[in-house]
Amino acid sequence: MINGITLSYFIFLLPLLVFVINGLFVGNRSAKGAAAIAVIGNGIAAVCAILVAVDYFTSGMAPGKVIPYEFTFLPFAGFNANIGLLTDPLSMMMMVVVTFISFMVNIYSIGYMRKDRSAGRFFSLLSLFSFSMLGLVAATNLFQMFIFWELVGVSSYLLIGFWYHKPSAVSASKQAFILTRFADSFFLCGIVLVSYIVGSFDFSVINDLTLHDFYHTTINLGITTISQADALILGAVLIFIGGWGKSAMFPMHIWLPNAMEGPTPVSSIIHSATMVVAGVYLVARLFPFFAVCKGTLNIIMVVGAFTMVFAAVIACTQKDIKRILAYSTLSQLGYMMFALGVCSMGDVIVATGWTASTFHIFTHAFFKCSLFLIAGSVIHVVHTNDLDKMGGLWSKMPFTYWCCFICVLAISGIPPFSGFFSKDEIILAAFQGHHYVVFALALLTSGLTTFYMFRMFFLAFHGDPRSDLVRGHRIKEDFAMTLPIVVLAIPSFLGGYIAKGFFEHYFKPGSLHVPQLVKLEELPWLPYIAVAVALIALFIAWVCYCSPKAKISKALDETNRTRLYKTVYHKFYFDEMYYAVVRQFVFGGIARTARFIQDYIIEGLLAFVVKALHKMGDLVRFAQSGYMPFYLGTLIVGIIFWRIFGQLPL
Amino acid sequence: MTLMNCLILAFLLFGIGVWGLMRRRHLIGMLISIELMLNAANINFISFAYFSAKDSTAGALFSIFVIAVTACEMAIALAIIVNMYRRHHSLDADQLRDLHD
Amino acid sequence: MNFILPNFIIPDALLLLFPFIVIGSRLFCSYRSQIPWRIANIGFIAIFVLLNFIPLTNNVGKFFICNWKIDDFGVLIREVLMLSAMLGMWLSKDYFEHGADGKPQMHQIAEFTGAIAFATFGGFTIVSACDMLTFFLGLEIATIPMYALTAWNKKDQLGSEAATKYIMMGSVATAFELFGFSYLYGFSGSIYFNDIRMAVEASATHPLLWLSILFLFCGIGFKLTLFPFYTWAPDVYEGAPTPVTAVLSVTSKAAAIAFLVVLVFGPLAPVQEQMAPFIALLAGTTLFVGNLGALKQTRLRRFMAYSSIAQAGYIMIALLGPVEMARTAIIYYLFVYALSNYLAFFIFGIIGHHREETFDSLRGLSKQNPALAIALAVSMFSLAGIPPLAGFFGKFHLFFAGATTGHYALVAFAVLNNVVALYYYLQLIKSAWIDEPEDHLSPLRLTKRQRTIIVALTVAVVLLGVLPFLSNNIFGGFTF
Amino acid sequence: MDTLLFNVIWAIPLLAVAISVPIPSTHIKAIKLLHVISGTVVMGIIGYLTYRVYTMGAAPADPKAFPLLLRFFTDIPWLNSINAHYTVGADGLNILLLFLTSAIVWTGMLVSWNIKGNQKIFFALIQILATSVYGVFMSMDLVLFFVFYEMEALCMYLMIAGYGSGNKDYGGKKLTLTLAFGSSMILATLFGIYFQSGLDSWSIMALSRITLPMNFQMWAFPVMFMGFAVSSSLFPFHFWSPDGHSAAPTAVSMLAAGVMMKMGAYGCLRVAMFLMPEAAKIWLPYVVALLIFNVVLGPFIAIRHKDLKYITAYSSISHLGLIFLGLAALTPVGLRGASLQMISHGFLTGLFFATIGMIYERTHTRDITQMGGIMRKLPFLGVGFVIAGFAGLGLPGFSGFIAESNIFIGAFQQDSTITRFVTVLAILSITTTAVYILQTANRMLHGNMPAKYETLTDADLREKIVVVFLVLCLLIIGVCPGWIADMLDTSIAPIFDRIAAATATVVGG
Repeated sequence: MINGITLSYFIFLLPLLVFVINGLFVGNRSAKGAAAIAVIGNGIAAVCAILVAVDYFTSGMAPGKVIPYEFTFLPFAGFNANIGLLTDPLSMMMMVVVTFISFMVNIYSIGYMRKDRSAGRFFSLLSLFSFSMLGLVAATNLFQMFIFWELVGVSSYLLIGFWYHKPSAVSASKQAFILTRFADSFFLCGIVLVSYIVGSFDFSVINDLTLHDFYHTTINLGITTISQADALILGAVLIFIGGWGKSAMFPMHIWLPNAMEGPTPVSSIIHSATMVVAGVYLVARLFPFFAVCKGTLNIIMVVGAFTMVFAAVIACTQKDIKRILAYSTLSQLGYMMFALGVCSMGDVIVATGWTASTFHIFTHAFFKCSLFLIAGSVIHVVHTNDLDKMGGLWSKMPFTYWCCFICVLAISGIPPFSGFFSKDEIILAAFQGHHYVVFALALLTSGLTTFYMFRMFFLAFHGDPRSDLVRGHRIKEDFAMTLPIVVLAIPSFLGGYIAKGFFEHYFKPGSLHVPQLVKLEELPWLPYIAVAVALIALFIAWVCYCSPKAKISKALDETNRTRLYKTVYHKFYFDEMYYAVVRQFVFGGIARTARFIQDYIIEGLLAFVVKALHKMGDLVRFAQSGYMPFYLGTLIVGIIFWRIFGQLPL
Repeated sequence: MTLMNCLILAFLLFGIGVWGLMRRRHLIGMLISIELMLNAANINFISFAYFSAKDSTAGALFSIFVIAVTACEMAIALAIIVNMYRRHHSLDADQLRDLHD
Repeated sequence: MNFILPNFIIPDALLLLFPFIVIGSRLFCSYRSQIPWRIANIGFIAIFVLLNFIPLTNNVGKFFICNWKIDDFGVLIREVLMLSAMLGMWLSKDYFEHGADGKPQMHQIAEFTGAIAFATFGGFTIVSACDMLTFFLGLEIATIPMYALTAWNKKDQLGSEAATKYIMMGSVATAFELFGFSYLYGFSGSIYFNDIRMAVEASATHPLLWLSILFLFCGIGFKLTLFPFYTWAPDVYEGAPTPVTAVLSVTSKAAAIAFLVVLVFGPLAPVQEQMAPFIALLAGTTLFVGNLGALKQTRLRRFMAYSSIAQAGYIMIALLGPVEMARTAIIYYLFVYALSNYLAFFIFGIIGHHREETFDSLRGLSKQNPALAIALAVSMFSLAGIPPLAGFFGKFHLFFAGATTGHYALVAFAVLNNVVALYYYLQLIKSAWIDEPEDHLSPLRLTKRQRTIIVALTVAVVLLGVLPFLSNNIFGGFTF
Repeated sequence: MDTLLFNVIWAIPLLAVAISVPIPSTHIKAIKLLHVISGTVVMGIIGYLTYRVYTMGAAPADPKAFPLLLRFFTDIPWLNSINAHYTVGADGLNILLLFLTSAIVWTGMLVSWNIKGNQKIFFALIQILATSVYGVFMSMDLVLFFVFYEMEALCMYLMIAGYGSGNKDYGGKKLTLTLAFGSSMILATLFGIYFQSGLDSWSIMALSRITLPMNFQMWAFPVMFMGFAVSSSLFPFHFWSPDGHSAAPTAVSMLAAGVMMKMGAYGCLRVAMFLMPEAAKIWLPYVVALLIFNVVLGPFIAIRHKDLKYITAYSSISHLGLIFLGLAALTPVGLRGASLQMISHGFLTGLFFATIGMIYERTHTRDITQMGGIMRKLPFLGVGFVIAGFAGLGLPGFSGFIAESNIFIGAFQQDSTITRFVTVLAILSITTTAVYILQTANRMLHGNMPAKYETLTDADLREKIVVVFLVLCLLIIGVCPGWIADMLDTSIAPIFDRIAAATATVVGG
C-alpha cells in the first residue's frame, strides 16, 4: 500500500500545516483566508483518510494490524519510544470519523464564527486538535498515545477557553484541563509501571501478555511489595483511570457539561464526537491486556453503566440545550464503556461487546455531532442556550428541524436509524455477557434517552415561540451552517444499517490470551422490547411537552418542585462538592500547610541563626566599652585563659 | 640566695606590677607599675645570666638594652600622656571613654 | 680586617639612613618646601626597587656580620613592608595636604615618613634577626614609632586618647614578651636561635619553655590582635588618623606575623606539633570574634579594625602548615591584604575628607562616582575572599597550608566564617550601592595621585590572584 | 582551531568588558551593542562547537582525559604553589549547558536593554557573570572550577542591589550569602579530597581514577552534595531563591534560575557523584526523601502565592527537585533525564522570567490579583507566557516533557523503596503544577481587564526575538530529542560506569 502510506502522511501533516499557517501567519490578518485554508486542508485530509481506509480494507490485510511506518522518537535503556502509524479497522474507522467530522465542523464554523474577530485563532486551534486526535488514534504505543493524549487535552483547554474574556469559559477550561490532567497523572503512573515491567511501550507487546510468567517475581512499589502480575493489574487500572477522566466517567464527569461554555463547534467535535471517546478508544485498543488483567473489565463495566444512568437522569431535567446534549453524551459514553466491560463473563470473554462499542462510537459520532451543530445554529438564532426562549422554530428553520428529527430518532434507537443498530448490539452484548442488571439498566436508559431527547426536541422546535427573536421575524438558515448538519444527518440516518455487517465482519478485538465464548444465544425479541420502550418514552415526552394540553411553562419551571427534582436539576450538587473539596482540602489544607512550613518553620530557623549571630556580635561590641582598665584586664585574663585552655604541655 | 628565690622575686615584682596596673587609675601610676613589670623581666635575665646560662654576657647585655628601650618607650609614653592631659585636663584612666563601641 | 659591604645589605642600610636624611633635610630647606617630600619619595621607591634586585636563592640565608640574616622570606617581607610604607606615605600626603574639618594641615611630612621608615626598619630587623636581642629590638623599633604616629594630630582629642590606650597596653604586652624572652633565655641559656633550637630539641616539655611560649604568644598576640588581646585595636584604629590606621593595620601586622613565623619555624620549630592546638585555638577564636564584632559597625575605621582582627585569625591558620607552605601563604596573603586594605583606606580617605568616616557617608557613592564604588566593592570582595580577586587566593593558600597538616575542622570553621565576613562586607557595599544619599552630597575631590594609585591597586587586586607568575615566579623561591 | 575557539569562550565577555571600560557612558548604545554582539559571537562559537561535539559522537578522545570523553582538551599548569592547573574540556553534557548559558546571557542582555540605572556597569556585570558560568561548565580542574563557581557571588549582589526591585538588599544578601554558604561547604570538602587522594592534583579525571577512603567519603559526600544543592535550591536550602528572584532584575532572574541553579546540579553530578560514587550510592536515597518538599510541596506553595516571581521561583524549585530525582535514580535514563531537565528548565525558566519581566515593565505590578485580561492588550506576551506555562507543566512537544518522562522512567527503574515512593508522588504532582500555572495564566491574562491597562502596547521586535528564540529552543528539544539524548548518553556513560562499578561498603562511616 505504497499509495496508502504516502497519503497517510497527508492525513497528519495537513492539519498540522493548517495549524501552523493559521496560527502564525494568516490567523490574525484575515479570518476568511484562515477559514478557507482550514476547510481545504481538513477536506483533503478527510479525503486522504477515506482513500487510505478504502485502500486498507480492500487490500485484504484487514482486519490485521499493520504498522506501515514508525520512527524512534526517544531511545530509552532497552526500549524505544516510537512515533508511528498503526493501521487496523479501529484506527482506520476513527481516522475517517475524525477527519470527516473536523471537515464538517470547519465548514460549519465559517458560518458560526463569521462575526468573531479572532476566528483565525479558532481555526488554527481546531486543526491543532484534529492533528493531535489523529496522532492519538494512530498511536502504535502507549508513549505516543500519551503525547497526543496531552495535546488533545491542551487543544480542548484552549478551545473551551476560546472566549477568554468570559470568566465562566475560563474557569470551565481550567476545570476541564486540571481534571483530565489529574486522571492523566495516574495514566502516566500506569505507563511507567507497565513499561517498567513489560519493558516496552508497544501495544503489540502489551496486548499479548499473559500473567503466568509474572506471578513469581515481585516488585517494590514504595508502599508495598506485590507480585508483578498484581502490579500489571494495578497498571491496567491506572491506565484506565486516564480514559476514565478523558471520557468524563462518573465521578470525573463534571468538566464535560461545564465545557459547554466553549463555542458550539468545539463542543460538537471535541466534547461529543471525538475527544471524549478517546477513553473508550484507549480501552478498546488495550482490550486484550484488560481482558488478561482480571477484574479490570468489571470495574469498567460498573463505571460505564452507572455513568450512563446517572447522566441520563440529570439530562431529563436540564434546560440548557447544550447541557442536555452534554449529559446525553455522557450517557452514551457510558454505553460504550460498559459495552467493553460486559465482555468479561467470569473467566471467558464475549467479544461482541467490543464490536458493539466500536460500532456505537461510529454511529454516535455522527448523530451527536450533528445534534450539537443543530443546537449551535438554534442558539445562533435565539442568542441563548435556554429552552425557555425557544419553541416554534420548526417552521422557521425547516432543514435544521428535519435533521434534528432524524438525529433524535437515531439517538433514541428507533429503527432504521443508526443508533438503533449499535445500541441494540450493546444491550444484546450485556445480555450475552450474563450481566442482567446492566442489561436492564441499559434498556431503562434507552427509554430515558428517548424521553429527554424528545423533550429537548419538542421544547426547542414545537409549541409556540417563547422568544421575541423568533416571533414574527423570518429567519434565514445560514448555508455554511446548514450544509454540515444535512450532510451529517445522512450517516445518522443510514449509517447503522449500512455499516452493521461491515463492523460485524471486520471489528474483532484481536487475538486474546483468554478463552472466548464463541456460540452465543441470540435474542430475537430484544429489538422489539427496545423499540417498545423507546416508543413509550417518546409518547410520555409528547404528552408532557408537545400535546395540546401540555403546560410548557409549568414543565419548564424548576423553582417550585420536589426536593428530588431540584437535586437532579442541580446535578446532584456535584460541582458544589468538587468546589468545596478543592477549596477546603487542597487550597486550604495542603497548600496552606506547605506555605506555613515555608514561611514560619524554615524562614524562622534561618532568622534564628542570623539573630543568634547578631546577639554574639553585640556581646563582642559590649566588651568594647572603651574602658582602659578593662582592656588591661583582658591582657592579664587572656594569659590565664590561654594557660588553662591553650592545651600547652605545661 | 638561689635561682629560685630570684625567679620568685621577679615573679612577685611582676605580680605587684600587674596588681598596681589593675589598682591604679592614675596614668603615671600605671606607667610605674608597667616599669615594675619590665624590671621584673630584667631581674629574670640577670639572675639567669648569673646562675644558669652558658653565655652570661648575653643576659646582662639584654637587660641593659631593655633598660634603654624601656627608657625611650617611657619617654614617648610621657609625651603622649602630657599631650593627652592638654586635651582632657585629667590623668584619670577612667575618663578615657570617648572611643568605644 | 677589611670588609666590603655586600650588596644585599644596601637596602637595609639605606632604610636605616633614610629617616635621618629626610628629617635632616628639614634643617636646610624652608618650612613649606617640597624637597623633603621628594627625597622621601625617591628614597622609598629606590629602596623598594633595590629590594627587587636581591635574587631569591631557595631560602639559603646570607649573613652579614654573622647575625644579620637575609633569606627569601626576609626579602619578601621587606618588600611587603616597603610597599606598605610607600602607600602609607602617599595616602598621608593627600590626606593631610588640604586639611578639611578637624584634620590639621600637616607640614611635618618628613617626620611622618621618617617614623614610618623607622617602623619599617623594625620589621626588617625582625626578619633578619638571629638572636633574641635583635629580635626584641626589632619588635620595639617596629612598635614605638607607631605610638608616636597614632598621636600625630596633637590637637585631636580622640587621637591622643587612642595613643594613650595604645602605648599603655603596648608596654604591658612588651613586658609579657620580655618575660617570655627571659624564660626562654633561662631555659636555653643562650640568646642565639640555633642554640635555643638545639635546647628545644633536647627537652621539648620543659615548663620554662612552655611558660615562655605562653608569654611570647600573648605578647605578640597583642600586636597581632589575637583574641583576647585585640581590645585596643578598634579604639586605636578609630582614634588614629586614617593613614596611620592603614600603616598600623598593615605594617605592624606584617611585622608581628613575621615575628611569629621566625619564632615558630626558627627556634621553636621542633615543638610546632605540640603548639598546633594552641595556635589553632588562637586562630579560630580570633577570626570568629573579629567577624562577630564587625557585624553591626557603622564607623569605617572601626569596621576595618574588626575586619583586620579577623584577617589576623586567618593568617594564624597558615602557622599550622609546613614551613615552606606557611611562608608562601603568609607572604602571599600579606601582599594581597596590604593591597586590598590600602585600596579601602584610600577610598575612605577620599570619602572622609569632607564627611564623617561612617557608612552613611558612603551613601549614593555608586551614583556620584561609580568608579570609586566599584573600587570599593573590589577591595571589599577581595577582603571577603571572593574569587577571582586576590583575596580569595590569599585565603586559599592559608587554608591550603592549614589543611596540609590535616586541620580540616579549623579550615572548615574558617571557611564558614567567610560567610559571616561576606555578610558585613556586603553591608558596606550596600550602603555604597543601595542606600539613597541625603539631600546633598558634598563633592569628592581626587588628586591625580589618588586616582592613579586607586586604579593601580584595583587592577593589582584583580590580577594578582589569577595571573600565575606571581605565585610561580616571585614565590618560586620556595621549593615544593 | 576548535580547541582555541573553545578556550576563548570565557575570555570574550571579559574582552568586551575591557573594551567597554574606556568608552564614556554617553555612548551607551555603542557599549550595549558591543556586549550584545560579543554575546552573539560566543553563542555562534558554542553552537558550532556543539555541532562538532555531536559529529565526533563516541569517537575516542584525548587519553589524558580518561575516563571522561572530553573534546578540545586543554591542560596547562596554572598555580604551581597549589598544583592548580588550567584544565578545560567539553563533552556532550557541558557543551550543551554552555550553549544554554550563552543563549540565556544573550537573551538576558536583550531583555535588559532599557534597564534603569548605570547600564554600562550592568552589562559589564552580566558579562562577568557569563564568564563565571562558562568557566564552571568548562573547567575540569577543581580549583579552576571553584574559582569560577564562586565568582558568581561577586556579580549577583551588585546586580540585585544596584538594579533590583522591591526588597533588594534582603533578597540580594539572602541569595549571595546562602550561595556563599554552599560554596564554603564545597571548598572545605575540596581540601579534604585533595589531601585524602594524595595525588597532588586537582584534576577531576585524575581524582576519578582512584577511590577515596570510604570513611572520608561518608562525611565528605553529603557535605559537598548539599553544598552544590544549595545553589540548586534543594530543600532545606531553597529559601534563597524566591526572595532572591523577586528582588532581582529580569536578566538576573533569568541567569540565576536558568543557569546558575544548574551549576549546582552539574557540580553534584560532575564532582560529588563522580568522585565519590560509593558514598553517593549510600546517601542519595536519603536525598530523595528531601525531594518530597521540592517536588510535591513546592507547587502547593506556588498555588498560595500571588507574586508572579514567587510563583515562578517555586516552580523552579519543584523542577529542580526533578533534576535531583533523576540524579538520585542512579540509572542511565535518570541521569540523562536530569541533564535534559537542566537544559530544558534553563530555556523554560528563561522564557518565564523574560515574559514576566516584559509584562512587569508594562503593568508595573507582579501581583496577579491586580492584573486580568491583559491577553487582549498583550497577545504576544500572553501567548509567550502561556507557552512557557505549558512547557512548564510538561506538555509533550516541549522539552520539559522529554526531560520529565526520562526522569520518571529512569527513577522508577531504581529499585529502592523511597525512590519508588517519591517517584510516584512526583508523577502525581504534575496535576498540582497544572493547577498553579493555569491559575496564574487565567488570573493574569484572562477574565476582564482593569481600565488602567487600556494603554498597554505589545512586545516590540527586540522582545519578540527573545521570546521566539527561547520558544524555538524549547520546541527543538521537545520535537526531536533523539540527537540531544545521544550526546548526553555518550557523555554520561563514563560517569554512570564509575557509579555502577562502585561497591558501596561502609567502613566505619
